[in-house]
This record gives sequence, structure tokens and C-alpha cells, in this order.
Amino acid sequence: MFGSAIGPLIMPITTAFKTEIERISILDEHGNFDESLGKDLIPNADLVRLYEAMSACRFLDEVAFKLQRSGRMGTYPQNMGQEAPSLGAAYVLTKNDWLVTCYRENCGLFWRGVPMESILMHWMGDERGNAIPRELHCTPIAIPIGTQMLHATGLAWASKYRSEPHIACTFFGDGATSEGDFHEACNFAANLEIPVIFFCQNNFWAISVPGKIQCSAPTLAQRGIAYGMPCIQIDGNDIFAVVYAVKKAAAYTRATSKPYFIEAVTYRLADHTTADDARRYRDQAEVDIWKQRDPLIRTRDLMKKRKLWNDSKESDLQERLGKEIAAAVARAEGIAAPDRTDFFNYMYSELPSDLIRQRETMHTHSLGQDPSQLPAGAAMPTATAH
Amino acid sequence: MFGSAIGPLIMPITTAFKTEIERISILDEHGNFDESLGKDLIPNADLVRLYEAMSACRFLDEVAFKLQRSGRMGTYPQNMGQEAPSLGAAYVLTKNDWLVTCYRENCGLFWRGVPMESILMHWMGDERGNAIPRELHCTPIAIPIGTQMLHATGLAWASKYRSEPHIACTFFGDGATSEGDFHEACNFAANLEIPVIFFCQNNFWAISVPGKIQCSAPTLAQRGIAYGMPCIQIDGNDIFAVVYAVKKAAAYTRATSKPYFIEAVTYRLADHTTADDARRYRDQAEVDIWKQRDPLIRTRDLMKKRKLWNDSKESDLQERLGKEIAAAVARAEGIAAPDRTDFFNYMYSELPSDLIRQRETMHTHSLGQDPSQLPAGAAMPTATAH
Amino acid sequence: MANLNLVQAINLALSQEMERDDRVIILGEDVGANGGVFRVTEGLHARFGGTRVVDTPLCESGIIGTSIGLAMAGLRPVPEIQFEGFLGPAYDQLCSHAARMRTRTRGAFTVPLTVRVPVGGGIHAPELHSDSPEAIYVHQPGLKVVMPSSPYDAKGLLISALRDSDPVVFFEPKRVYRAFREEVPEDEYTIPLGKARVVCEGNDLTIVSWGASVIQCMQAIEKSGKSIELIDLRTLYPMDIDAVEASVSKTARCVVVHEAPLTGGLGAEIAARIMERCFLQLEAPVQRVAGFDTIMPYYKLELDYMPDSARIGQAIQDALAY
Amino acid sequence: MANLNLVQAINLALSQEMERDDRVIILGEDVGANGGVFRVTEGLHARFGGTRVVDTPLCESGIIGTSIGLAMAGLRPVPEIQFEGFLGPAYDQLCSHAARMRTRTRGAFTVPLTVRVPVGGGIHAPELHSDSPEAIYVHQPGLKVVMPSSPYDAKGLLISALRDSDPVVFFEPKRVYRAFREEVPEDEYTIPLGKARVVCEGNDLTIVSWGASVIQCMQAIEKSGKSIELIDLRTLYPMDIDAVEASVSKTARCVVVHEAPLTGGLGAEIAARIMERCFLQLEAPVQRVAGFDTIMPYYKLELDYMPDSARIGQAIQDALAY
Ligand SMILES: Cc1ncc(C[n+]2csc(CCOP(=O)(O)OP(=O)(O)O)c2C)c(N)n1
Ligand SMILES: Cc1ncc(C[n+]2csc(CCOP(=O)(O)OP(=O)(O)O)c2C)c(N)n1
Ligand SMILES: [Mg+2]
Ligand SMILES: [Mg+2]
Repeated sequence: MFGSAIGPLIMPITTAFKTEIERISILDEHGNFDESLGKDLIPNADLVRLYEAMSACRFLDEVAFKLQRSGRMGTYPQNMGQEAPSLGAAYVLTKNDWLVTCYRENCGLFWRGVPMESILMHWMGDERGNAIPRELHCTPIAIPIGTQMLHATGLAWASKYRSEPHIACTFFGDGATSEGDFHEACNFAANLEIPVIFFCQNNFWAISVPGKIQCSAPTLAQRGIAYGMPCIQIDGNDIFAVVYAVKKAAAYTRATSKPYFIEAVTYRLADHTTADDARRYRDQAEVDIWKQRDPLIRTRDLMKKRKLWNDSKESDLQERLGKEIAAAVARAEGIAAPDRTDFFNYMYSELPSDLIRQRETMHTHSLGQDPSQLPAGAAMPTATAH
Repeated sequence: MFGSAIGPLIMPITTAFKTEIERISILDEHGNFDESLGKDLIPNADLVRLYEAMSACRFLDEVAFKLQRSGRMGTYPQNMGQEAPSLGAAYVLTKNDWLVTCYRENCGLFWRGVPMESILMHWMGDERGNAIPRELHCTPIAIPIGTQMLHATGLAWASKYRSEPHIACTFFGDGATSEGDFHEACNFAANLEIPVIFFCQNNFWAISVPGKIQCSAPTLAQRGIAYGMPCIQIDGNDIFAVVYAVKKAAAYTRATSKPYFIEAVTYRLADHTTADDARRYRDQAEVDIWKQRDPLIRTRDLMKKRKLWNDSKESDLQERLGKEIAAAVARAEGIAAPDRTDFFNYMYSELPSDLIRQRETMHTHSLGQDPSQLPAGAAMPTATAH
Repeated sequence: MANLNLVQAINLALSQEMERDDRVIILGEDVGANGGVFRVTEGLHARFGGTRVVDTPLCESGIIGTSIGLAMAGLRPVPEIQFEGFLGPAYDQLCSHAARMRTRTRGAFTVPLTVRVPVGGGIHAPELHSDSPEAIYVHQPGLKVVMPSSPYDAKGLLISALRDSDPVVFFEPKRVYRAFREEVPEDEYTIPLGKARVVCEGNDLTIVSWGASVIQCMQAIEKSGKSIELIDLRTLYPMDIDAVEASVSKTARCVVVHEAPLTGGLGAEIAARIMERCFLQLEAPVQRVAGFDTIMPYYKLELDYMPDSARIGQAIQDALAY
Repeated sequence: MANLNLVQAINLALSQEMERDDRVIILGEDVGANGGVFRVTEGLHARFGGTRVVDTPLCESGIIGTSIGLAMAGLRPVPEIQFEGFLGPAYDQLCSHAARMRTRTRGAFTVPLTVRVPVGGGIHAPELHSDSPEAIYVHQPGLKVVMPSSPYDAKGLLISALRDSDPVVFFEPKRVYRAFREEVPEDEYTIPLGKARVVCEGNDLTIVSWGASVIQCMQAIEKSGKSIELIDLRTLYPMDIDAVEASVSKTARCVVVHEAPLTGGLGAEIAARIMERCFLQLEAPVQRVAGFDTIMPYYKLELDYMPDSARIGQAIQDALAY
């Protein structure tokens, strides 16, 4: 609580505030597994499903990359290496909790039920990719960095207003935490007691700008301290740590209607987008280290250790994914081209008459000209000037 | 330092971050004085001058209030009760350090050398009140809340760029810390290592909105933790604590070129502005308590204890201030009315021709009409339509 | 019927809609116990409680961004921005999100919010408390923009805005807030968005205006002694250009009046449309009476900046004499 | 002389001015080692070092607000905003501060900054990477607004902007970035702000345009087979309306072309001014070819949204046939 205006003033040097932040790692890149925290966290059957989901996302990522390179899709931001954070959140949360994402959360969105072709269509330059059914409680891919967290605040507030138990979980990168809107969202949620999980995917880079330009503090988690939020830092490539943290955060948030801050330390193994060339600004050595920390590898190794997985299951999976994803691509590419006037159709609940006129005359008349108002004989190619 | 992308990941629960924030009080409202911190902080002669400065500001405040009430000035934000923070800063800092203020820092501005009539003229609706000589290194009163801290960041960066030792000290209220620009300024300064003191005057209210709606964390000082800044909380009505904190902050900032965060706990004893009626939203009991904590009272009591002051000095002072301030009011009111076209004159380094035309014809022609372009006979009251 | 000023008429509309529809919630700086700095939300906090009339942190982008989320979830938030000069920080959320969500998601999400914004000069306020940014928001497709000039219109337009399922920027001319009272029905009624009002009929010339300037236009018309038709646009987008066309087709001359700076102001759009639609009837160029292309001066000179009946009178003369 | 595209011409202007004047510093997202996402600042970080070419945190308001402070202190910051769609968060600092500081302080402080902003559509980019918000900034008194359409102009205009002591918004049409090369002198030269360029002369009709649309206009003119005068405004504020007037006085017909939405776009201002100045000469209403009053669609349909030579040709025909 922000001090009340009437509290006593105590002299001369006292401690006004004191805190510390925990860091959680359960399954690390060397295969170490912490039983105390990890034991009953994810049942084996679920672990396999989660691994399959990460693999599917990874597969799609590679396909999308090729689609872009062969001119069949526009700029695409690869998710490779960052599958675990959004997946773990989608796994823990209920279908009525909002997922308010950016563009590296494909894995969580697919888990929630967003069709792969929706994501593809979005990056193929088609708004229909965003027409995601409301009952999935996902918001569209957010292009302006740092802006979507405020929508999460509003969405979660609406649940609270209606006395529904649902919360929102919003994702954003390290770069996004530099935007003013990030601050306003955290502050709004903390002070008005709105149940939002602020989930930062710290992947150390915002395009070419290194993390220390976004935050020179020891952790990004401590951003949350500014708002009096509980904060936690986790290994974001560790699906167990993600699930642990989101369970803890969701329980807190649901019970108190107050926000929670998670920093997941992760890494994007690919370029920022297909328009980027990361070799211009980061060392391959760094990338190589993080390849060892890949969330898929350690999960697969654990599954093998637990006898849940083997090479033939792996190749079956890859084969199945190959087919499923080819089908998704076919659906995305097969959709009928939008009508050339389609961008008029969703502007307002009811199209204003001037927009109707613009739509109807767009290929026949100058913009300002209502055909019915032209003087007789005008606008006919052969007419002479009056 | 924001973790490097190559550090090891340590398991399972570790401490990612740990901190605490000090609170400083040296001269409290009961007259207690902490010798260990306060001893040589402010020489007696300076203490008297500081007290006189606070008294002058208070006097002006009362006069300004009356000017507004009698229709001789527009809306005015009283400073009463908040004299110490900006004064202490102006006292510690050099004339080349920037003071980037809001509107409750009159006392510091006067100490720096800003003429009283400038402030009066500003609130009398006259831009000439902002034509403050550059060598005072003060920026104009900032109307949009939370925006000026970014200017401080740029001003201090320019000093650093030129290898000058100057820093900036920027003031803002508790409400201002909710704006995105506040966050962006702190973050910019911290990560690019720009020497700015962020000085928050926490007066518990932003117009009618109580502090806990702006910050529900235990302190406002901890906003600084988000950026890895050193932060401190002080009794803002204690001129010694202010001087102590600003000295510490300025030394750090100058030496490291990194920012520092100060939260000064204070209170506005008057309404938000003359357009406000604080009785609508806050208890008189709260105000009464803070009247006891008035920075002037405790300073005067200490001076008396130290035999630096007595009632006759006080009445001499009041008499002198009465005259000085009457003269300042006379200067502010006596200035010739601005020319009716004056608002054209400072728009650009060179006035574009269209603006010259607008200025010249503003009382004679319609806006779009260049007299030279009118058809013969047009625009003459008696002419007939063509 | 009650004799109300603009503040009271808006307050009445808000309280009636809140009564009728519990999806309507008010949020903003000082809108709660304080009733807003102009007292427009006075009494609503006491009546509807702190869950429906909510004081927020001091952050305009946050207020609009959060309202977008509330609206996406199906509520009908009515954020207040304290002065038009502080709408700037919310520009991005309004234009990049509120205006685009419906088309972005092909209607899966809509943003039925009404942002209330006091606007304009003439009240001796400090800097950035007297501007007129309406053209900025009219230029942004996906928004609707409203500016009433009278208590009666304000109530009917606000109720329409609150029931509209698209984002509406509802500008309230400060200069009119307490300028006069008129009869305002107690019962709810709506005035459709996108329909202008013919304030008075005439044959010699048409004046098009909106907001506080409408009053200056009425004064100028009275002084002119001419037969002048005055159109109050009321809604700036969608704009009732048909009403303007009908009038100018009759009068053949037009003056447009607004407080915002001339260049890029809505007067330009109206003039361009009149030219497109009434080219052959027009006897004189459309005259624009507007703020100059300067910063709105501090209040000592604000009346020299703002269109007044003298300047409007000059334009009437120029148009008639052309 | 070298044969350069727009990206290279801007890069050359930046490096020459940085060489000449150490008050010039570049700041923004990815402008350093990466050379900007369009590679406009390529090589400058290596050449001038990290104190003069500075990667900033990801915050557009912060970039502009900090630049204002730098400029107030006498430096000449050249902030880059990565795409025009992300200029929104900086709207408030630009319009409430940069544009107002000189008049606010009666010249005690000036804000000589040049914000570079890639603008416009046609490059198959994602949402909010293809808009044209120039009218917004032209409507704000105190700013200057520039948009070159060719490498030669870009270099000369940018040098003028960098030497100007007022804030300039310098829009760079993305569609032109690598569209063609032309001869650009190695030596420094300036093109004055506020002066239009007559791209080609003609007698039947005048086209006014700027930025990437100028190229579509040239195509349309070629196809039309008419004698058409094309004016590239180059600077949008202050606008060279004298050049437009001179041309339309001669041709009596005019088409204005821009990518931004029709309503409230600069086409309206130009049309209104032509009416004011050439009323008696005008043989047809000024035709506007512009983006529609909708959100710029995702790239599958962007070419249907943007003015192309067919739509410009239609307007030419309509204007000539009127
Ligand atoms: C407001 C805004 N500014 C700039 C951009 C351009 N941009 C796109 S992604 C990006 C970096 C984002 O970094 P981060 O938030 O760390 O997410 P990451 O890409 O690393 O997942 C930038 C600068 C944008 N989309 N929106
Ligand atoms: C951007 C912006 N929003 C709103 C306002 C209106 N306003 C003026 S002062 C104020 C409260 C400021 O509170 P705080 O920052 O705590 O400063 P204090 O007045 O308490 O000194 C508000 C909301 C403003 N001037 N600027
Ligand atoms: Mg990142
Ligand atoms: Mg305060």
C-alpha cells in the first residue's frame, strides 16, 4: 500500500522497502530435473502432448519460413526456440481466460485451438486470419509493440466487473517493456486490482537492439516491483518452470484479483523476422549456446528417460505433422481471394452512405464524384468541357 | 546489468534479485534534528536564506491566489506546503544543471533566478512569462503531466555528449508517475546512462485522485527499481533531508552519468488549483495534520532554537516580501498588452508567406483570400456578385 | 422537460443510460467523487458506485487502451479525457486499435466505446486546454466524431453514441458548457449520428459550423441582416454532406466556420466536397473562417485567434460580394 | 555524381551532414549496427561511432521527447521512427511540445529536430506498416512536413531539414526506397523547404501530388496522351500553393493524388485553396484521387486501395470531360 497521507514520519534512516525475486528452473538444459518442484506438475500423458505441440509449432515455423522465401507469404516472425512460454500458459489456463498475445505465441494459440491456417493467413496479408472465434478468448496478433497489454487489462477488468472468475494472460517481449503502454497497463492493473498475468518473454533482443538497452537492471522481473506486483523469473525454455509459474500466478491472480509478473528467460533461435538478418548484430557463438538450451531437446530427452518416447515415435510424429501442416497451408492458400472491395465491409456496424458510394464507384468514377450529381454529359470520355 | 544471453542457468529456486530502499528524515515536524546526518549539511547563514526563500514563495502564493479570486489572473496552482523539494534541489545544484519542472516548483525556480513576474505572467495567460533566459537553465512550466521528464533526459544527454559535467533534475508529482512518458524517461536515462535526477513530489493527490490509484506499491521510490536506479525516499517537508538526498544523488549522477530516483513525501496544503475545491474529496483532518508538518514551521523553529531568528526578523521579512511581491505583481500587470497579432511571431524561425498573409489580413479579409487575388471589385461591401 | 445547460444535459444522458444498461461504465481522471473537473459526472459516483464510475491512474493511453479491452469484452466504457490537449497520448490507442479492431478481426471484435473530451477555447484556460483537434480524428477511418453545440442536441447525440457499436469521439465544447440553458426532455431520446441540423433557414448564403462556433455564427447572422441558412453539422464523421449540398445548391454561397487551424481543418474537406457537388451552382468560393495556422495563444489573445462574429461577418460579406 | 536510390541518397545526406556538423546525431530503434530496418543508416554507426548513432529503447514517445531535450540544448537530433504506423505514440510529444516550444517560450528555446519516418504502402508489409498520416502533422502548426519522391530531391531536402531550426517531419516513401536510381551529386546541395517542383509541364490539366504517388501520376500522364503539368509538392508544410495556383491558372483543371484517406486528407486543403485562388478560372471541380475512407487493407488488397494510374487516369478524364 502506497503510504497513507496520515502515517507518522520516522527518523532518521529507516528502511522504506525491501524485497527479493525468485528464479525458477526445474528441467534444465543438462537434463537435471528438480523433483521437489517438478514432481506432479505435468502428468506424463500431458508431457507428451505438450512436446507434440511444441514440435508442431516448430514444424509450422519452418514451413512458414520456406513459404516466405519462395514468395508465397509476406514477412513472418519465427517462433523457433520460444515455444514453451505461451504453451505452458495455454496449458494451465482455462479456455475462458484471455490470451492476449503478440506474435511469438503461436504455440499457445494452437494449443488453445486457433487454426494454423489463421496464423498463416494473417502473414499472407489477409485479415481473415484474424477472424478468430470469440469463444477461444484470444485477441488478434498485435503489431504495434507494447500496446496489447492494455487490452488485457480491459478484458480482465470486464471479467471482474461481471464477477466471472476469468483472468487474462498477456505476452510481450523485452523490447515491449520499454513502451509507455507497458507501464500504464501494469500500473492500471495493480492499482485498480485487475487480474492480469503480465508475461514477459525476455529473448535478449528486440530486433538488433540488445536487452541491456531495454533494461539495464539485473532482471526484467523487477519491472513488476514498481507496481507492487509479485514477480518471478523463470527459465522460459523449461516447460516445467513455465507451468509452475503460471499455476502460481493464476492462483494468485484469481484469488486476489491482482496482477502478477513473470519474466521468462528465453531466446529466439531464428532471425527477428524473415526480413531480418541477425548475423549483422549477434554472434553465432551465442546462438550456438542457446541451441543447446532448446526447449524441445530437453523435453524429448526427459520423455526418453521416462520411456515415453523413442525415435520411431518421433518419426511418426514428424510424418503426421508434415501432413497436417501441408493441409493447413493448403487451406490458407486455397481460400478464395477477397473481393476487391472487401476492405469496406467491416469498417462500421452500418456503412455510412459516403463509404457505400466510394465502394460502388471505386472503379468507375473519381472519388469525390457522385455519379448522380454529375452534370448531364459529364464524365463521359467523349464529352467536351462545359 | 540485464543478464547476458550467455550466463549459466542455475537451479531450481535461486534469488534473482534483492534490494532495499532507505528513508531519510533529518529535521522532523516535532523539531527533532538528527546530528549525524544533518550536522554540516546546511550552514546557518544558508539556512536563513533558504527559510526566507520559502517564505517568499509562500507569500507569492497567497498573493497569486488573491489575484485569481479578484479576476486579475487565470487558474493558478498553489505551491503551499511544497516549498522545500525544489528549493533544496536548486540550492544544491549548480546554475548549469538543468531544472526541468512542472508547476509546483516556484520556490526552486525563484532561487535559481527566475523572476516572480515571469511565473505570474504565465498564469495571466501571457507566453512572455516563459521567455526565461537560457542561462538560467530552466525549462518552461510543463502543462501536460508527465511529459517534461523526457526533455530532461535529452538535456542531460546533450551535456554528456559535450563532455560537460552538468546534470538535469526533473520534478513531477505522484500522478505523473502513471504516465507512459515517465516510464520511458526513466528507462531511457537508465539504459543509455544519462545523468538525470528523477525527483518525485509525492503529495498524495493528483487533483482528487488519491495516491493509491497512482501507485499501490508501498513506496513510490521503488518505481526506480524497475530501471536499476538507486532510489531513496525522504521527508519532502524537511529541507535538510532534501539537501542530503540531492547532494547524494547529484554526486552519484555526476560521477557515473547514471540516473537517481528521489521520492519526497510532501503535501499540498491548498486546493489543486484555484479551479479546484479539495473539500469535495479530502478530509480536513488530513489537511490539519499536514499543517503541523509545514516545512516553514519546523525550519523557523530550528532557526529560533539556534538563535538565528526571532519575531522581529520575521516581521521585517514579511514587510520586505510584501513590497517585493507587490512590485513583481506591478511588473506583471504593467507590461504592455501583446500586439493582437503577436501569436504569429514565434511560430517559425522564418514566417512562411501564408502565415504572413494571414497575419496581415486577419482583420480585413476572409482567411483564404489573398487580397491581391480577388477579382476586381470583389470584397468591397457594395460590389455585386459576378 | 427541464431547463438545462450542456453539462447538465450530458450528465442526464449518462445517468439515464447507466440506469438502462449496466454495460455502461465511466472511467477517467477525477470522474469519481470529484464529478470531473467540469462536474459533468457529478453525482454519478454516489448513485452508481465505484465499480461503475471509476477514477483511474493519470494516463490517457491507459484509459483508452483499457477501455478498448473493456469494449472488446462487451462492455460499453465511457472514458473521459480531461481536456482535448491530453488526448494526444491516447492518439495511438484510438487510431491504431479502437478504429481498426472491427476491420482487423472481420467483426469478431468490436469496440463500442464513447470517449468524452471537452474541447475548444474561450474559457481563459491555460495552455493545451483550448485546442480543437477534431480534424485529426475525422481523418482516421473507423472512428465516429461528434460535437454538439447545445444541451438538447448533446443529450440526444450522446445517447446515440453510447448505443452505437463503433468507437465514438464525443467532443464537448467547453465554451458552451454553462453558456446557456434550454429545454431538454426528461425522457430519453436519440438524435441520429450523421445528421446535421438546420439551425435557421435562409436564401442568400449557407454557413456550416459545429460546436461552440455555432453561437458566434448566430450572432454574425443576426448582425448581417441577410437571409442566411445555418447548418450545425453535429456529427463530423459520418458527415451530413447531403444537408450541406442541399443548402448550398439553394444559396450558391457558403462560409465554413471552425476554431481549429485553417490548414488541414475540416473546413477544407467541406469546401472540397461543396466544390465537387455544387460546382456549377457556386457563385463564390467557399469562405473559411477558422483558427489561424498558429498555436492557439495563451488566453490574453485567445479571442483574437478564435473566429468571432466580426470575422464571420467579413466572410459573409466577402462571399456575398464576390 | 553517383547513381543512387532513395535509401542511398538519404544515407549520403546524413553522413555528409554528420561530417560537417557534430551537433547532428542519429537515434532510434535499430539505427546502429543494424543500419536501420531499411538500411538507411547503414555504415553510419561504424563511421561515426556509438555516441552519434545511438540505438535507443523501444519507445517512440521517448525517442521524440528525448530528441526535444537534445534539440533544446542546441544539438540537432535526427530521430528515426521505424514505420509511420509507430509514430502514433510520439504524436503527443511532437504536437504538444516540439511544435510549440518556440512560440511557448517566445524563442528562448527552439527544437531543431528532423524526425525521419518511412511512410506509405505498396511493399507487402504487415498491418500498420503502410499508412500515410501526413495530413495529421500538416494540421499541427509549428511543424514542417516534407516528403520527397526521388533520390535527388531527398538529399537536397534532407540537408535543408537538418539545417532548419524548426522541427521537421521527414517522410520517406518506402515504395520509392529502392524503386529506381538517379544521378545525385556527391557535393552537398540544398533544396529549399516550401518549394514545389514542376515534374513536367502541360496545358490541359494540373496534377498535384507528393511521395510515391508521383510515380503513379507519371504513368497515368504517359497513358493519357494529354498535355498535363505535374507538380510534386515535396514540402507539405509550408505548402507551395503559389506554384499550384500558377499552374491551375493556366490549365483550369486539377487532380490531386495521395495515398492517405480522402476525408481530411491534404487533397481537401489543396482543393479548397485552388477554389479560393482560381475560382474564376476553374473549368471543373478539383478531382481527388486518394485512399478510400477505410483502414488500409492488409497487403492482399493494398493495390486496390492505393491510387494507381488507372484511377488517376479516370480522374483526368473526369476533369477534362466536365
Ligand atoms: C510501436 C512499435 N514500434 C516499433 C515496431 C517495430 N518492431 C517490430 S518487432 C520489434 C522488436 C520487438 O522486440 P521485443 O518486444 O523484445 O519482442 P521480440 O521480437 O524479441 O519477440 C520492433 C522494434 C513495432 N512493431 N511497434
Ligand atoms: C497529460 C495530462 N493529463 C491530465 C492533465 C490534467 N491535470 C492537471 S494536474 C493533474 C494532476 C497531477 O497530479 P500530480 O502529478 O500528482 O501533481 P500535483 O498536482 O499533485 O502536484 C491533472 C490530472 C494534464 N495537465 N496533463
Ligand atoms: Mg525480444
Ligand atoms: Mg500529486
